[in-house]
Amino acid sequence: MTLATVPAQHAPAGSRAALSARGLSKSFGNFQAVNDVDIDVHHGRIHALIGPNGAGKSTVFNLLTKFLQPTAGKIMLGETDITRMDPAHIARLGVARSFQISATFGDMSLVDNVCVALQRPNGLAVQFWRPLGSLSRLRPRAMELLGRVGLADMAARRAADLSYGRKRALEIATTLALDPKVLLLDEPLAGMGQEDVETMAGLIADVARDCALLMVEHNIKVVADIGHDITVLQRGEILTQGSYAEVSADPRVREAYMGAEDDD
Amino acid sequence: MTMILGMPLPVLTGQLLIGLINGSFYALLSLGLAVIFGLLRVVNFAHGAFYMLGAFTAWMLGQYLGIGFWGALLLAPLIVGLVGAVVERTMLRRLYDLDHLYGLLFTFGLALLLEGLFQHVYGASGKPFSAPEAMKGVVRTDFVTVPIYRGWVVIASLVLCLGTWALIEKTKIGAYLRAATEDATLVQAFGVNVPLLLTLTYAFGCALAGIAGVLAAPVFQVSPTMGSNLIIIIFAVVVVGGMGSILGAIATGYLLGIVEGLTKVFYPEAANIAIFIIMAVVLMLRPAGLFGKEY
Amino acid sequence: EPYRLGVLTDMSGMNFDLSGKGSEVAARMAVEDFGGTLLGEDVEVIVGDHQNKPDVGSTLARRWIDEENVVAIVDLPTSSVALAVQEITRQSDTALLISTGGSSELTGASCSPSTAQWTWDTYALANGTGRAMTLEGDKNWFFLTVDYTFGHALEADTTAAVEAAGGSIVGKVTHPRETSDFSSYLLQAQASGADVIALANSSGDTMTALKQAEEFGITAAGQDIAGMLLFLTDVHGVGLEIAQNLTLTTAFYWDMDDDTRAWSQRFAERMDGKMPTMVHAGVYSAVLNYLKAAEASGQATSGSQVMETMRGMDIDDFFNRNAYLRKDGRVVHDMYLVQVKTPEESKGPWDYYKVLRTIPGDEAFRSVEQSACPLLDD
Amino acid sequence: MTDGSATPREARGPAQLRVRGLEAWYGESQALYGVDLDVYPGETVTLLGRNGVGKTTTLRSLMGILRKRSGEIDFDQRSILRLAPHRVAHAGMGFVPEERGIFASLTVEENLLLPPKVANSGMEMSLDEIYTLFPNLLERRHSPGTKLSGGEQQMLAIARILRTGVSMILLDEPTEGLAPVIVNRIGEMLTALKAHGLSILLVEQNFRFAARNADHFYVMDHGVMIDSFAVAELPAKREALNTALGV
Amino acid sequence: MIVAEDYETVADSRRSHPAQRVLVLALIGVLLLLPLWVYPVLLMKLMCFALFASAFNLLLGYGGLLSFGHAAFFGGAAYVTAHALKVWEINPEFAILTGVGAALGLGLVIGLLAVRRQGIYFAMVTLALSQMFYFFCLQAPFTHGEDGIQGFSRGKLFGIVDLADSTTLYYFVAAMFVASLFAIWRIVHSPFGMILQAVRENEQRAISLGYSVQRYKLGAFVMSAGFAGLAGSLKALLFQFATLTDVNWHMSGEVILMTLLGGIGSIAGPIVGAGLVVTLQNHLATSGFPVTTVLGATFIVCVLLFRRGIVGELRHRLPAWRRK
Ligand SMILES: Nc1ncnc2c1ncn2[C@@H]1O[C@H](COP(=O)(O)OP(=O)(O)OP(=O)(O)O)[C@@H](O)[C@H]1O
Ligand SMILES: Nc1ncnc2c1ncn2[C@@H]1O[C@H](COP(=O)(O)OP(=O)(O)OP(=O)(O)O)[C@@H](O)[C@H]1O
Ligand SMILES: [Mg+2]
Ligand SMILES: [Mg+2]
Repeated sequence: MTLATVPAQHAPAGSRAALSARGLSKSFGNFQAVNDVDIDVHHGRIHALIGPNGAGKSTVFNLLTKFLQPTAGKIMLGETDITRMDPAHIARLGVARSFQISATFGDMSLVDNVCVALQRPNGLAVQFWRPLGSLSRLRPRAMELLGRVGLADMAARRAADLSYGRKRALEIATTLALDPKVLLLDEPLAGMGQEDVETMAGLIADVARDCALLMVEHNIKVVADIGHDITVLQRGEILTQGSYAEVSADPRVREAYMGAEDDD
Repeated sequence: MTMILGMPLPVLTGQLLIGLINGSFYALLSLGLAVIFGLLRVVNFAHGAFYMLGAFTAWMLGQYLGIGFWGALLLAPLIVGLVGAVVERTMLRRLYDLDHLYGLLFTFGLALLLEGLFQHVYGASGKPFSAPEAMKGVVRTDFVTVPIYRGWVVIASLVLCLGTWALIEKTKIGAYLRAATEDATLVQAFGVNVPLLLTLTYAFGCALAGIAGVLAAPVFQVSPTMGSNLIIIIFAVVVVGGMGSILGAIATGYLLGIVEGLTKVFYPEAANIAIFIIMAVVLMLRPAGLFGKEY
Repeated sequence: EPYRLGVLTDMSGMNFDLSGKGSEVAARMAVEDFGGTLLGEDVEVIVGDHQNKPDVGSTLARRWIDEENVVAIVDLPTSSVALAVQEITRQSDTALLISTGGSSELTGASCSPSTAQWTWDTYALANGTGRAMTLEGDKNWFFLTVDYTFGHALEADTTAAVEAAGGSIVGKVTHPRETSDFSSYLLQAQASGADVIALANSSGDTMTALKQAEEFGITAAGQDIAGMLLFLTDVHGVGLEIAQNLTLTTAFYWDMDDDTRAWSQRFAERMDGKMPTMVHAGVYSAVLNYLKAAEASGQATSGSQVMETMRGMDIDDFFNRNAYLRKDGRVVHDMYLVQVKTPEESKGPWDYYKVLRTIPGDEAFRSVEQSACPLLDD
Repeated sequence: MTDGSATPREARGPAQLRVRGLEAWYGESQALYGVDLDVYPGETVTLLGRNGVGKTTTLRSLMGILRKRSGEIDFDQRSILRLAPHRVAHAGMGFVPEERGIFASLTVEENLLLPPKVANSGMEMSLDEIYTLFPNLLERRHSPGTKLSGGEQQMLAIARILRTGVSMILLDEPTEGLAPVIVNRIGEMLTALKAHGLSILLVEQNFRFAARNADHFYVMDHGVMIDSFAVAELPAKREALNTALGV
Repeated sequence: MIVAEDYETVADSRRSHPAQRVLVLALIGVLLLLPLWVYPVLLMKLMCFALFASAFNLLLGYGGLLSFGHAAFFGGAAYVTAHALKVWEINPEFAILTGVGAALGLGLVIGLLAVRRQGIYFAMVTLALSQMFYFFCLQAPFTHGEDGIQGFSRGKLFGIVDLADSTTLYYFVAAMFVASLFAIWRIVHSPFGMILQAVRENEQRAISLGYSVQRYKLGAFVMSAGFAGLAGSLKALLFQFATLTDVNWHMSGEVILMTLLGGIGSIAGPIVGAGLVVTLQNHLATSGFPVTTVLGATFIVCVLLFRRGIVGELRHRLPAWRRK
């Protein structure tokens, strides 16, 4: 099986990263979960963050989106320093994220789930005096997004009734609705069936053309196929960075993460 | 006479001690509330009613069976605990799978029902109840005046609080209970008889309120509304301490008792509000409460 | 259609013991004693529980008046409800016979020509106790005052009476309503060295304070305690052990003479042996006298005319001594300063008071000059 | 439903777990429509199927966590359909849920020690053995359970059951979200458990992992079993599986 | 999440059916004619409480926040309106505006503190803060303690229309009532209402979509406080008094009962519930049953057996009602 491989263009030299962090650190009490991490995510490129469980990948995500407050370090979104902003504000600046444990609006239909995400970018967030009909212009787009993740035929179901894998797909559709400048996906493919993995990976590769994309993923095959830049994290620190070929050749990475990956 | 902050020393130390005594009741009640909340995720609005039930049971035991204070101290909490167990078994447990707020609403109704019933049967002005003969009288020294009975209450409540804390934080039962709070089904799937555990917990929390009621009977008027006046203060104590934190409930109970006692000296008009002001401040600075953790 | 008397009371709340069911019984007794008919029509007693909510009380009162031919509304515990209902009866000119409601406002600035405040008011209790006790020799007073309008009014009235009688105020402390612990306040009161500690608060607070005063051995150490607002049922509630030696003012005590005993026995038979409080006796007396006055005035629809007739009547009975109805609605009658017996002195249940002195009505109640009632102006 | 390898399996004696005609409902909506399933002693059985076909629901029904169901469930020749979940556990069945179910208010070690010993199958591990198997847990043993990373939590969830002495484990997607090294380690662990004689009912999306570890396979679709075959038949089934699962 | 089990999702009611419009118009018609048969004061009282419960439901049913302190806004506004009418002697419309303004202000203060917490914590914090406000009202001289503010005239609306006549007052109250309900309905079924529901469902997710959830919750809280205040002001105008009962926490409990009894999360639920509780209170007043006990028992039965409330149960039982 093969995936539509995106040609790996190199980041234009000297181009500013869409999202970058310097010296990012986070400790929980005495425990140093993330230590002095530098990371750059460029427009049009997929940056994969991999590493053993507990390496601090989700924590880095939470720091970048300010769901956690870094103990040290600086985060820049293009020219803007976002180190001190609150998470909703950062989201409004165009940084969208998904959650490792899926987060959906359980009691709402799938299409409403996506509509909610579409409302703010379309300037329909605080109008308590306008009828709901004003939202109907968002529906075609919402349906389109659901279609992209293969959920169009269940658009009217309650999100809470979905199986685990489909919730993850919904979550991605919702995230895409923000038309983000920077997209952060935490294990987007976890819990998906093999077939869906392929579609979804294709989708991610597709989306990444128009934004900067950082993802955490344990599915090495997908990472190899669509990732441009790879950062390997171990015990909160960067073990190595580079292309998949470079990184996977590193014996430290093989030992810490991939194990004796058999190639059947 | 030594003066501190414009107060004679005996008055000041006296107030501190009295604050501690009130704190004992706060601690005991908020402890029970915290145990029930911590493990069942039910805000037991009926806690004040169970406290009242404890006091009334003590009175009834004396009135109809001639059982004295010490007997009542033993029996009344058992009876209150039993009532709690029945309530849990027959009604409360149907609400566990629902939003926690339904537990609050249910116990609110229960509180109204119990208070209404007692008011209907025994009237509003309450019943007399006195301390055991051996504990009457006052200790007077240069710095304090303490009724003996109250001194005893402080000690009893300390012992109960620490005992409960040890039971929950230091034993396996405690671990089951804490785990069951988060995912009762799973704990049950591990082979623990969770339904029984929950019944016992609710009964235990209610029994704690019952003990507080018996202890309070000689100090406060035994009346149907004695608990409803207290319950909101206890809520504030639990919020300040950090919901579900056993230690937080105990420490904050004593602390607020003392703070309240001091307000009564320096600015009595604000004594009722003091607790709420503290609560507001704590909420602004530490939304999870003094001892609370944010998960 | 029969004439109806509506007993509007508290059947489920904190006034249940002192008024509640007993008020209903007393009203029924009065109607029976009167013969059960008024101006040739039957008289019926109906009862409403206002739940201490003014809106429930006033909605009910309105319905009674408009739809159920209620000619007089009786009892009215809780001053906010009493004031609200008084507005309604003033508009419809219905007789309002207040026995439990004790706010001085009812016959003060808010007075109404169709109202009679029968039994007591806060002024009378405060003033009666303050004056009488000071005359008995308790010169130095310390106040424990509940911190809202009611408590401040009680305190002010008592202070005036104490000072007029030659006493002085040595200190005071205000406490919030529904305080569960009075020990700090009591210690301050004790430290003040006053002769009397006056409890300017009401039922629940008063009882807790009494209980804790006993606990701290305050009375044992020689200070007197005066309750500004206490009913017989309150004393029954705390028990003699705790209430003993407490001094207070009351409009009625069942064990004063043969008349009071005879009526009270009849009452107790219908109330499982509970003796009447002053408001129960007041309800009886108010209803009976109202019926007499209505009969005499030849009509029952205009409350103010019935009251006018009553003003010309002799309204003395076992409850009212030297009584008359004033223009502001105040029924002026003798009050009594009583002391609570010790457990040793008491011969049985409900044997609680010994009468210290009789306070003549004109001395006990607010004078016409002091009243803010506009009806007194003309 | 085909059962190609009936003879060798049944030669092992009576099935340890025997399920016939299991139906289950979430409220009004039916999720299982007559599921048949056998697990023989010491066997590792894998349940395959796309998202939302009812794999998790099957496990929850077996454990008795999902109460609204009908059919036959026999465990060690005893019906457990009517038993409360804690009784099922005492019959010797252990459960590792999909969402892991790590307790936030307990430390890692408390989480480990939480499940009581329910049976004496001789397969229980000591704490030391567990820590040797999962050194990450040793390192973080005093942190609150949910402060572990997703993968660490998964290890903890499995490790927790190993102490209790159950004779059968229901494992719901144990490799979900795990790094390849850890997946390998869990594979080794399953082999070790099997060597101990434990029976395992595994729900898996990771087909490669399942293929390496299982003796027998079931395939589910829309709440029914559509296929059942032994590991030996796997090569022959590849094509069919490809269409059924998109493997 | 505390919602009626068959919660009317925003999407369901997106299109208002023509039949619904006819029904609403018919109901308004009935409202206009009702004083011909029913006692107007009772009707007005019902409307005040129905509005109060609807305001409460705006927060609970659609925002998922259970406030145990709504009496503060209801009673607080009643006090301010009463004071404005009695002491400042301003026109009733301004008195009501001041009352609502006070409720909004109080809502902002209490809301700022309370929205930091969720669920049960939120309930307890609002309870405690409103109790603090109760003590303030008890002690502040302008409320006249136990007596309350009593005996003022209703004044002339815009200086022209005399409200002393209860039929005139009735139409004024009815107009305010219908307008407020429409406003609440509009808020719930608006883009804002949609986000509010999303926040209720999953706060973290809503944040990650760029919504400042605290502001949405605060917004809903303040709006709810404002409508509760309007209900309180109207009640003060109607009865011509404002007393402690309306700021007491029992009132907060009662409004919860009304909403729960009628059905959470629908427009009709709180109205039905309020009607029932008020009627029940009036009826029990002369029945000889102990009121608190009966209310307590009703509460328990509702929570255990009829969580959907009357309206919710009806909808559930009569499938024809909820045409798809
Ligand atoms: N709590 C629930 N309430 C209602 N329906 C549910 C619930 N949980 C699952 N379902 C439905 O039951 C069906 C089976 O779900 P189940 O979770 O068993 O699937 P699964 O095979 O485990 O899928 P996955 O691989 O995605 O975990 C699905 O259609 C799902 O939508
Ligand atoms: N809130 C927290 N408090 C304390 N420790 C934490 C907290 N969140 C994460 N940790 C710890 O920080 C480390 C990194 O966790 P993180 O969730 O970032 O790992 P991860 O790389 O995403 O792992 P996985 O691939 O398993 O999801 C873990 O050891 C975890 O226990
Ligand atoms: Mg992670
Ligand atoms: Mg599953």
